[in-house]
Amino acid sequence: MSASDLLSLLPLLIISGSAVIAILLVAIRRNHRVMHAFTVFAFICALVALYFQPYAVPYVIAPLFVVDAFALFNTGLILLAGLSVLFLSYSYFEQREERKEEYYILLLLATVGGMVLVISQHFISLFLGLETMSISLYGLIAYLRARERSDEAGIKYLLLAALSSAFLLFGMALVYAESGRMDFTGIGIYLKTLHAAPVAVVAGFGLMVIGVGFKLGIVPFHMWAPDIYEGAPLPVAAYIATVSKGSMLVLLMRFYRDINGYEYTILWWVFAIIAMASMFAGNWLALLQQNVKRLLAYSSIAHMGYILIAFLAGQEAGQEAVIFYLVAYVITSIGAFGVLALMSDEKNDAENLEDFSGLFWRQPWLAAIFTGMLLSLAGIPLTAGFIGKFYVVAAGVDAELWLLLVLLVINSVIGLFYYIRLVAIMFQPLPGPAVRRRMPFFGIFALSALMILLLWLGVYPSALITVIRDMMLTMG
Amino acid sequence: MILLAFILLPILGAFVAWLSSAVHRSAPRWVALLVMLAGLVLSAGLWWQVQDDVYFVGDHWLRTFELPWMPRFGISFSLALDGLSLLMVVLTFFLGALSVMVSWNEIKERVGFFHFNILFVLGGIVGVFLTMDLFLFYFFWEVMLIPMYFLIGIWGHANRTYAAFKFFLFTQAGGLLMLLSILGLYFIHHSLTGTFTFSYFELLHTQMPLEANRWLMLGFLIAFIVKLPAFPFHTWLPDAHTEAPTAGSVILAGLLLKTGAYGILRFVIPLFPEASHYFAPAIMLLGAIGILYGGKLAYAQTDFKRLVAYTSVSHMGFVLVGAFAFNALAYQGVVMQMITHGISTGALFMIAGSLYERLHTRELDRMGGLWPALPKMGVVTMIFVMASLGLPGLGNFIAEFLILAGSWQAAPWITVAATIGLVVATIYSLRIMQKVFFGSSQREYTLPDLSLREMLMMVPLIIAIIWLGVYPQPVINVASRAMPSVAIHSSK
Amino acid sequence: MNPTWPFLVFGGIVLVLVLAILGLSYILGQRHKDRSTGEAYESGVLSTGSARLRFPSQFYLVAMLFVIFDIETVFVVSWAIAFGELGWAGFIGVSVFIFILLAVLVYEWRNGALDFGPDGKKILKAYHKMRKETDKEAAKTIQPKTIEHEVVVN
Amino acid sequence: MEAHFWWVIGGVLFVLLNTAAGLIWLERRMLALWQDRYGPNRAGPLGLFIVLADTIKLFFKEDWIPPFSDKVVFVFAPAVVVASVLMSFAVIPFGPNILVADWNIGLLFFLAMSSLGVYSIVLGGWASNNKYALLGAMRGASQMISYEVFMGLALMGVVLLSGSFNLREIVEAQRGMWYIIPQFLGFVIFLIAGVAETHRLPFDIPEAESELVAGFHAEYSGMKFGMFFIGEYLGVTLVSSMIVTLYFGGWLGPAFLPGVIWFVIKTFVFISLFILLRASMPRPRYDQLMEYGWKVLFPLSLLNLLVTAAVKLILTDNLK
Amino acid sequence: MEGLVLAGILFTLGLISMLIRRNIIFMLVSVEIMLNAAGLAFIVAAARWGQPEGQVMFMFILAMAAAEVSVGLALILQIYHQLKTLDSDEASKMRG
Repeated sequence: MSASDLLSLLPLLIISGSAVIAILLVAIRRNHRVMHAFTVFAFICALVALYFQPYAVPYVIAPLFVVDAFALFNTGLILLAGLSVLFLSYSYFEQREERKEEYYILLLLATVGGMVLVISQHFISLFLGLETMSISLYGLIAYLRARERSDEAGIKYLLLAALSSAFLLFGMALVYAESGRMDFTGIGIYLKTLHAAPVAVVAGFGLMVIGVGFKLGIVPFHMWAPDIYEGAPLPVAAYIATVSKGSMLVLLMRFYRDINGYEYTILWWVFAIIAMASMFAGNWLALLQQNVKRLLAYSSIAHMGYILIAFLAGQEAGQEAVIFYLVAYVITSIGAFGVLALMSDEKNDAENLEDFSGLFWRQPWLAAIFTGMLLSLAGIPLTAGFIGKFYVVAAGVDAELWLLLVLLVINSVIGLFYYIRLVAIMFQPLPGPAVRRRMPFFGIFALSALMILLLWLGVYPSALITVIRDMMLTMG
Repeated sequence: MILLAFILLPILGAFVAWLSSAVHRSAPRWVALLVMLAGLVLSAGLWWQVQDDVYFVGDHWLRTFELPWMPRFGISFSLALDGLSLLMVVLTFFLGALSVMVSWNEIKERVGFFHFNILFVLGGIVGVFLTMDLFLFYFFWEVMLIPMYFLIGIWGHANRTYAAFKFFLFTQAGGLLMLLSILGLYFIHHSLTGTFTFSYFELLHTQMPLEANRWLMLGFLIAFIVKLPAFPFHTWLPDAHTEAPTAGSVILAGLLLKTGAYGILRFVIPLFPEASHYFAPAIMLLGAIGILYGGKLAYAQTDFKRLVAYTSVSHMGFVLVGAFAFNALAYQGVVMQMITHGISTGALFMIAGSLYERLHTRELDRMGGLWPALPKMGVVTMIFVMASLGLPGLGNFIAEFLILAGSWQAAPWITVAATIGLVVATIYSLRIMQKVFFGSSQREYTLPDLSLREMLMMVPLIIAIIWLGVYPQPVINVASRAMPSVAIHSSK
Repeated sequence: MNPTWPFLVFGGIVLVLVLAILGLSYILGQRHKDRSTGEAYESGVLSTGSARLRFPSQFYLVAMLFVIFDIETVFVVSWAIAFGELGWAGFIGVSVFIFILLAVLVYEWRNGALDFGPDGKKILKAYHKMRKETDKEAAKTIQPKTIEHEVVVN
Repeated sequence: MEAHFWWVIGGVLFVLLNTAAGLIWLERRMLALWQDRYGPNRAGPLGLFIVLADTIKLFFKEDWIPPFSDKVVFVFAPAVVVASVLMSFAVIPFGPNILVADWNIGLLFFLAMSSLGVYSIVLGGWASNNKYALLGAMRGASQMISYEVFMGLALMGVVLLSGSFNLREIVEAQRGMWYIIPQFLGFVIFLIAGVAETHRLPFDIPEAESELVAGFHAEYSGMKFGMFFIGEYLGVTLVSSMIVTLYFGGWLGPAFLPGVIWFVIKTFVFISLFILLRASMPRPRYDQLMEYGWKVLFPLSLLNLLVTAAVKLILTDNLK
Repeated sequence: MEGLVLAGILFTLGLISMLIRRNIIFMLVSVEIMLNAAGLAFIVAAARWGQPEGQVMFMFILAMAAAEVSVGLALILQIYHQLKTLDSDEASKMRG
């Protein structure tokens, strides 16, 4: 580890270091406010450090990590997502009686995991990042001990995540046993040398798909998603929906590129079928939901399906589309969950449809934001979601995946049903007189920022697009 | 630049109106009205300017405006205005101003948000009429939807939620299909020329294989005839019109439907000439069916607004017939029809609205014998009913006459059917008068006649419809500026 | 060099030995049956209730501590054996590692994870709280706090 | 070569078993000495035959298996402790070439075996289906597993210095200096942990007569009880010989005696230290023991590790 | 290779018992079995190529498994307190 290595890992080091410091802080004296402030500070420091990273040239820290533009961009995404989740968390946990401080430690650790995933180019770092994230997520999901649903969600996630990582590991072991390499590029080279991938490697990839698919929450590995979203504290749900899925997706992209997986039609079809299944299952099941959290969970499954289409489109257009959609999706999900989080009170979360009836006349600003987020999920213009979906469709048409595209269109129409239904509920006239709750400053601030970002990306996405393009070009 | 102003004026005005509701309850109304009038003045002024150079020849784009937007996709914020768009913009602001006035007393709650939506939807419509970039077009196409959804869904009548939902889904589905075909066109053009662009002017000259041409054309066509609406896709319209507040109905009937017609004229025919010729007979048939079927259903209605809604299905049938007749006469007729129908139907909806204000019902059976009570309203209604049945001397007559004359050359039989439609129109129109104003009244009404505000709304409409009927030349002139884009294709 | 068979032989003999002892005592041992032969010996008191006691979750905590820190020794071991090659770099690495461990230890310490056995102050506080509550609603009796943290072992 | 190994195996086992048996006598005598009384002095010279008598008695006692117990487990629990302790002797070098298994993972093997010892207690206490036994078992388990951690960490100091897990090599590496000098802290920790591991007095929490009747082996009688007993004495021997091997240069010593003798002498010193401890120390409370371990020994062992490493590195740098 | 086969068998056994067991603790145990099977596979692979990487991986797997178990036990305690059952079917309240 030379100095420059450490320098290039600075954001990661900052976050992980501050996790340790946070532990000590809690040990010294429990104080929710202090912890929150400190964590926010840590994230901001990391972002600053990230800002000063040399952007263009890929920097390899053999054998585990590679810090290239792609990694940096996504690190930034993770950090920003984490930051906004933080802003939403304070008020949410302040009104609950459990010990609040550990939440921030776990959040930091989970973020560390995500950041490692994003820069890893080796099975070991993959595994480490993944598990660091998962294990802190167990804690986060089950954080509100008083709620039994929370524990249930925690244990479910734990068992299934462990199961999936077992699959992932076994798959990696098979690949390793066959190729003798654990770094992605190495495996790629090995696969180049032979004409057809040996059965062990194919089996290994298959098992790995299971592991990855679980983390992405795509059909048929999606059963956990709704329960977890329902049971977990809302900020955590937002975090899972964005950071955990996002970082896994990024890793998948890197791995796929390094082993140039686009050459293997089997894999392609596997993912294609998964994409279709996810779209339909997600949307259809979302139609049936009466619980907003579960609805969002299913819709997130569907969105992963959309992203997979772009992913399958391949080429640079497809990859750009994936990243852009990811950004839009992150903004939107955090926004949506954030609204829920701000609406929740001490005892239970705002998750039933009736909690939202006439919201617009009680909390116009909140309702407006939620509407914006839902419309973005539905892919209506003026929102980032629209540009994202357009990007995906464009990539799809470019690669001539007509079947997938038609399904996409059908599904977005299905999606409209439940998104618009929710919007309609919010605009229903009030049953009673409007009682307004004071909204915490931080939360509203974060949400407004997200909203502005959403509209900005929806109206003038060129800036982001160019950034993503440059990044992809540096990736080569 | 002025084109940008046309779009920004309502959209910015929307936000101002919303915020201004904090100042005073009726502040939004004034803001909206001023914005609309300003737009009207501006557009009329533009019209006046181009009046001067009636006889210039060459490219028919009166004004253009271009800004790079998403270079990565070759998307640019490009606006252009020709005679057609000009007329449509003028109409938009005209009806916009009226729809603000008509909801002056009707809308009592959430005034700010209401006017926000009105202005926003109008902004979207203006955008649709002006943009010459297909992506931007789709963008505005969708922007129109959401506020309209709210207009219906929040301020509408009994089962507004359902109506709004239906409206939204129909148009949205159509829109997505259009998006697909836009993208298809985009990539075909790229594969041919190697440049990514959504620019209308570029795409105009893509020589694509016949197969693709037809599929893409269908994509566009469906989106537009859903909006229009033509026969199989019209079911959303009656619900939406009936449930919407008066202003909403006016905008729907007067403007939103026109976007469909406009889309056909502007995009379908020029972009896919071969395909349009290929499908023309089928489409004209649809149009004819729409005319008759709409008329029949209109006759069967007992709900005033619902009746008027179906009449517009019938009238839009004429547009479809004319548009695919491919000749100058029919084309001018279509333009005329779009305008006159906007005016007359808008007026009828306003009357329905003010009747509802007075009687709190839309049921024709619960009305009748109102003439003694409301003579002024009776006169006004009479005029517009006559207009909608195409009485000579009123705008609609010119429009429908031109369309029929044009389509006669193209498809005589369909023309015959359409002409029968005129008869049907006469029947249901007279039925309105008969049911509402004549006949025996159930009880003695003592109702206030048209107020000053209502007269202020009606008089301009009457003037417009009569003027269009007596001296349509200016409109036809301006419209004929846009002729070439169609005339080219009609010359085979 | 060092063949494996001696070890196997050794193991075998040990096994045989142990079994032999058990077997012998079984064979040679006397038998008798008396009134209270079959009873559990709890220092002469007749045993009541199940012997499957509920245990403070403290014991589970110990188990977790052990698991975590024993695993951590695994890493230390692997460092120790490669100590020569790694040199200062390894030393820095492992000291960071150990520092983190110490941080965790401090955390656990402060949070009372290392306080085994009863904490007099806490019990007193819980008792007073209980008294207050019982005074409030004399009807309802409240279980003392400690029982919550217990679980049946099986 | 073959023959040599046979001799070694036989010898080791023979000596061990006799030591274990003999310790019964030795302990009782010494305790008596320190407590100023006679102790066993009837059977044979100095009451030496008491061992024999005890053995015979144990064999002929009723082999009672409680009807309410989990029988299979109940029977095998005592076997486990004896077997595991005996096995770990396989890697201990009693002399330059008196060694059953000369492995490069000797130390790890020792650790593994000593952690197996926990099972015998837990299973025994569990299977007895007796309140006291269960309490004892739980206590014993938590005590032993906790101290295992510190034991392992303490040993690492030695590994750092010798750079090997092979006990023979470790002994060889002490030719220059016994590790007791550089690793004094480690030695202390290991000693304490060793006492706790063998749950000998003063750390005999699991069987604490005065509070738990007889703890985990309350229901045991006859030879099965005897095996727990033997296991304990073997454990004492094992820990002592490990101490000798790791910190006191194993068989090394002035040449006028063969290595084995040195080894035995050193070992016996520590065995008697164990007995002295028993004679002189009061038993701490369970929570005191645990807290002492986690709050004192654990940080100390880590500290010891780091300091040792740093010093060694500095020295090696200076040598270069 | 037979090492891999053994690992595969272990893995399958773990999977099966994971699927048929209903007691949460046993489910946890069977997951651990699967993890260790994967670890074994890694060691076999490492032995095959004579590389340390596989063994390093195994250590990490070990650590991760340990962390998982400790978190899992804590959760299970909680669940037992609240639901007084460890049967996964009874414990699973969330539906839909």
